[in-house]
Amino acid sequence: MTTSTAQPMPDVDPAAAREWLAAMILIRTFEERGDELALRGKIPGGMHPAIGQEAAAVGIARGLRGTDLVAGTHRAHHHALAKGMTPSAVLAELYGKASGSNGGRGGSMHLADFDLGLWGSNGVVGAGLGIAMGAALGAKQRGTDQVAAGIFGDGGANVGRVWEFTNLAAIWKLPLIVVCENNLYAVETQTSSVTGGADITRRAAGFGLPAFTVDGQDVVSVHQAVSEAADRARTGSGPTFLEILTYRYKGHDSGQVIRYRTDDEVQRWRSSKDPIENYAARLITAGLLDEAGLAALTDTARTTVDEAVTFAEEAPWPDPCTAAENVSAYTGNEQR
Amino acid sequence: MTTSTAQPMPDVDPAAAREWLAAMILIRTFEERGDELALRGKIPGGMHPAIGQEAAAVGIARGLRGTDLVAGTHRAHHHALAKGMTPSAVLAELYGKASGSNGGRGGSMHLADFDLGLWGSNGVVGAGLGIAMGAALGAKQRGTDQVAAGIFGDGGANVGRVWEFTNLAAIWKLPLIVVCENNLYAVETQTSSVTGGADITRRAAGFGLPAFTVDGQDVVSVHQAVSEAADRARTGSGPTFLEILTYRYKGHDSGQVIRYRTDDEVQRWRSSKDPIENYAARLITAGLLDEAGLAALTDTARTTVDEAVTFAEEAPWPDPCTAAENVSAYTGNEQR
Amino acid sequence: MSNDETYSTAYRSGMREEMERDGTIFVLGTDLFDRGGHFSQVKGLGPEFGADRIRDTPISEAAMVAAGVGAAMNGTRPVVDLNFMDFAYGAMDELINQAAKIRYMWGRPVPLVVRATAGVAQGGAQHNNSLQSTFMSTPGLSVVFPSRPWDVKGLLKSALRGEDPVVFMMHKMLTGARGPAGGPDELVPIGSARIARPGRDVTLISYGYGVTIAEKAAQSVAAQGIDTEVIDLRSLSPLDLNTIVTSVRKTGKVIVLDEAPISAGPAAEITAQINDHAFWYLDQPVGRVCGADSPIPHSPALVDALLPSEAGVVAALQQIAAATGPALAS
Amino acid sequence: MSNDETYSTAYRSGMREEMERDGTIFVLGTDLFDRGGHFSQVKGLGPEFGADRIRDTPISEAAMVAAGVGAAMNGTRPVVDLNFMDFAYGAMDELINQAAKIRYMWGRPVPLVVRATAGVAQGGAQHNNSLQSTFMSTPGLSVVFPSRPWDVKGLLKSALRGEDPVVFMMHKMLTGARGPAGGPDELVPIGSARIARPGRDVTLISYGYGVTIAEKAAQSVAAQGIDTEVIDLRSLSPLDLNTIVTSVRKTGKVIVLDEAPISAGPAAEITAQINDHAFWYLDQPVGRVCGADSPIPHSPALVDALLPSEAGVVAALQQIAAATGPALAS
Ligand SMILES: Cc1ncc(C[n+]2csc(CCOP(=O)(O)OP(=O)(O)O)c2C)c(N)n1
Ligand SMILES: Cc1ncc(C[n+]2csc(CCOP(=O)(O)OP(=O)(O)O)c2C)c(N)n1
Ligand SMILES: [Mg+2]
Ligand SMILES: [Mg+2]
Repeated sequence: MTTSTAQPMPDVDPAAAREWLAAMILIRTFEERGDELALRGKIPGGMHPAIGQEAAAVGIARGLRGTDLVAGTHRAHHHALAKGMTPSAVLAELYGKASGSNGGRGGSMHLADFDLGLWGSNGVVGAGLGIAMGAALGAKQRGTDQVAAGIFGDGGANVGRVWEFTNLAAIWKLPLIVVCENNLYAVETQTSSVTGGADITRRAAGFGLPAFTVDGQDVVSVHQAVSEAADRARTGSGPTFLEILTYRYKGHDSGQVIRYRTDDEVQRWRSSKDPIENYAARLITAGLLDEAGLAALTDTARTTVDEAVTFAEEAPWPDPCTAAENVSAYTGNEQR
Repeated sequence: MTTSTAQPMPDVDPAAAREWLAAMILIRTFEERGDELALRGKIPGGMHPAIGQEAAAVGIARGLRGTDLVAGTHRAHHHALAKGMTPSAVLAELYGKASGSNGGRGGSMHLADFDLGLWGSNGVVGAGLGIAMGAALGAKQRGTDQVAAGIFGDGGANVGRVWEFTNLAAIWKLPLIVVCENNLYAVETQTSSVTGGADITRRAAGFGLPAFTVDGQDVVSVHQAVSEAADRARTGSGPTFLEILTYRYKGHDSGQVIRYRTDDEVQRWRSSKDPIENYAARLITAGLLDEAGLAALTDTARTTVDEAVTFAEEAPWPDPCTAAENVSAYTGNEQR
Repeated sequence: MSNDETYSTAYRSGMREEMERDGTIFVLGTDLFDRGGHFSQVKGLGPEFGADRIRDTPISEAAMVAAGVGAAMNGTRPVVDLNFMDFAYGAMDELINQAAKIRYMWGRPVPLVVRATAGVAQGGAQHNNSLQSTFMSTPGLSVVFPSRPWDVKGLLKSALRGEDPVVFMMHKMLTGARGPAGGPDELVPIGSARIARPGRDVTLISYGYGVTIAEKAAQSVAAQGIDTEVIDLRSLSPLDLNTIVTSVRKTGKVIVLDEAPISAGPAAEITAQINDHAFWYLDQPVGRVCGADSPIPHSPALVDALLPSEAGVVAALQQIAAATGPALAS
Repeated sequence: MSNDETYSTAYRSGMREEMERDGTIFVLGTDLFDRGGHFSQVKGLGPEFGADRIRDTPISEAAMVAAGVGAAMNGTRPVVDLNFMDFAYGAMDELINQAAKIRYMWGRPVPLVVRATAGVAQGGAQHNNSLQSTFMSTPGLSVVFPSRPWDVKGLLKSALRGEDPVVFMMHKMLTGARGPAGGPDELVPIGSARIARPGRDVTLISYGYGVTIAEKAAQSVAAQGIDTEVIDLRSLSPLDLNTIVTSVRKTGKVIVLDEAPISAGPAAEITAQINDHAFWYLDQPVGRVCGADSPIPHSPALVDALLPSEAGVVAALQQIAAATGPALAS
């Protein structure tokens, strides 16, 4: 499961291979800045940083087509950025500004852009999978070749509804990828200690769909697993379950005091399995990138995020008069 | 999995062996009469007959101690009678009479007698397992050696909460037996067609507890599997999953028109796997019973059920003035 | 229009017409394809439209509603049929935290219908909940609860042509009730009440099976010279305040008839709205004739004691019609 | 008694005392043992009482509540801590179809406490539901929603010594609010309101964080000669009608302040009860100052626009205090 920097690059278009790295670097740069801003009180309600989990998001998004969709979790920014939402749109949303992706109505846990195929991050553990499953059903009913990926965390593996959703996808052969982004912890609970059998992939297999465990620190592995699953889905062979093993470097949310794992454990992941460092090294080894190219990606990411901060800071607040609008077309107009 | 009448009797106390038969015969006699009464409109709301499933109920109840508890499903009478509720108490309850087991407040799907360890049949698919799981937790907290059995149907295997309950029991090593009484159908849905993987035992195993499939038409097999599971539970080894394969001869509820399975299928079960006929033959072969003894059991059952009908018919109605009483001690007294 | 439908066949005929009109409509739930659902609500539509459009599901209420939510967001019009509304307790996050909030958060309409039979009848405590109280308190959900075939069909059509989630509640006691139903394009707007019986003396407001009781009670007091206006709300959310307030301003006397447990249910909201919008027109306090704050027992002898009865409504009408000021004992 | 607790530490100290008193009490939920819950509500109790009595669970709300129901029926007193009340949507069958009905159906008490932090604050649409409306409409559930440390502790003790399920709601905005709390045997009965501030002119009824707003608004209009009586309900179910009605009969003017979406929530029931029991004493219609019928957005700029504010309550108090008859425009 560990990725060696010496691993050869598979047959990926070089430009695409570099773009994956750029996307991961952008996510990390964004999340580090966001975390900082959250600690400075700039993000009402705070946020759940995904630093360390960049390969999962990018591998998923790039393994799908642009018309395919993803529905995710409360740990949301890496998915949103990977699916193409701009740092400005995300950050302004986190600030609660009118120019945010959802006009300030959503917030960190509720980012959506249907044009990009981002079908919402979700504040309820497991619920994103439900939406993706339903979307897959819609795609099937309409006869499109769209594929949906529903993401939940390891903590979500103990939400019963997750298995209802999975079962329905299995028996109806829906074009769904059921993704468990396993970062080992749910808030401060070690998931293996509350998960009977302690093997989420095996649990999933009991619901009658192909189920695989994937190295989530290797964007190439994630990309490949997702591409294969998407192919199966697109050709009518139904859903696939993927458990993507990853790790979050920071606490559950910005500022969380961590007592439930050792610094040592974090260091081990950071130093040997970092998805960005390892992948960059691999691209360099393969001659697809040089140090200058890497520095340029880092610089671009920093500039983009700087611009996003300026954008979010300067963006206008939403108009309070609109606060109760657009709840339902049935109820929008009566005066009380 | 099929039971041959030639199978030898294991080492069971002869009186007990005969009592199991008596209990199964009583259940069948009761259910046949109940079904008839339901069709005549005597049972408000009707009932779900368990004819064919007698061995499951008796095997479960006799594999447990009297102080152990069972929480069941909407198909309820066989569990209630096996746990020792009298036909009179059940039938009067079905009629909605004051002398029913629950004063007419429960009805066919809500039979409970805590002194007998009958912790309620339940109108919500899967919910009985939840109560049993909680009761097992209560037993563990108090340090008693009580074991709880929670029963759900094959249809319940697709209710997500069932797996939440099972998981919690597994990680906490609760003294619980998770019982799936698989009679192949949920109302008129063939369960295998809506159950991903079509193997409930394998699905259960994914939640990290020992999981077995049992011939539910053989009371001896059920008894043995339950006894072993109860031993495990009582000695702190945690829960066991049992899938008890059985069959209901009648429709889902009294009077249901059956178009979803062939008469042939029913006949095959009836003629080769009947839990009462096969077991009676086995007792006779083993010299533990003769034809006269069998006839006597049948007569006794008929008399008991006759008496129950008389009792239910003559029992008083509950006092309407009490209808809103005993909702909660907090809210009982205010006048509105 | 058809002159003789039942409450249940009107639903089916509305569904059939809409499914023919719009190929994106489909229904999902348990035991629908062959049996047509536990109340025959889609009987025959399975063979007619095929297993993709009348989809049998496992017993997985959360997954059914989630499937409906996602599919509704993705260009189709799903109808999730729960058979009994009580089973929605297994899908509350999907209904309340997802379906009801998605338009607001993300600007994406969720044209989802969740149908189930509801109301109090036989079946015991767990099959006779009054979930309308909860749904009515949920911003983003509309709730309809028709009382007759015409409105079943017309409201279904509106729901299937609207953009937002509608909880479609049908009363058990009305399943076989007969009456006319409209044609393919006769819609009943969501949020519109109707005057079931015009009158000048007392306004009697109800919905669902309550309308049946209300009409009988109104009839019965008419002989005594009490002219009762019966309002059939048809929709609980949004409430048709106009119809309510206009009637109350005319009569000055109101009884709200509601079988749901009295606390924080529809009758409370209606009473509060009348307080807000017609207080100065009231000659008497609004009377609430409601279900008791109690689970529903199995025994018919007990059930009846908990529910509003025709006799109870008659008494309430007589009392309020005769009243001219505060009663001596309050 | 202790003179300086917070809302959150008062809960913890009540819990600690009760757990020492009664060995059958235990708490279950996510992230409790070490972290002490997402609001530090049981911080420190894990190491003190051990992992069997402060039980960490997986994210399985249905299983948590089911575990609580069954354990409560089996001789123990579980406290299910959901952290956020919104997650109860994953356990509604367990709460409403099981916990709330078992005493009624089977005569078996279910001494279960389901605690969670609730109320509107930051966190977006899915973490800011007002489930009190639903629970209040559920026969068999009691609902408490304290506004200060004293009542948190006293109500917790009552709940842990009672026999029936209690939904224990604590407001996010009050987590760090300070005040005195009672000693080991100072109980606050469930179903008892308190007069937070006596007054003669207007009755202002609220609960939870609303009481903080109410007290400030009352203070602010006092300078203008409006003497406001503030009632802190403390329990939403059962409602303390006596305290409400006594006050309304005295003042003749009422404002109900409630952040829950207005439709079919606590304010509706309170208004209806006042209609039932004090109509003839009312000089003006009951005023409802409530949350809008809307999900809660993320942006603070929008949230504030949906909720009752101190200024809004002040305006309502001024208006009702000055009013002497029907307004010209209704
Ligand atoms: C149904 C539900 N229960 C509880 C929560 C509170 N909560 C938010 S995130 C979280 C942990 C989720 O862990 P996991 O699924 O592993 O995702 P991760 O945070 O590791 O990305 C919890 C318990 C929730 N949002 N939804
Ligand atoms: C949560 C829930 N959904 C739906 C129903 C309606 N219902 C009652 S029994 C039943 C079928 C149950 O099948 P199974 O679990 O196999 O039990 P069996 O009837 O075969 O004993 C259904 C769907 C219910 N009672 N509860
Ligand atoms: Mg995790
Ligand atoms: Mg079955």
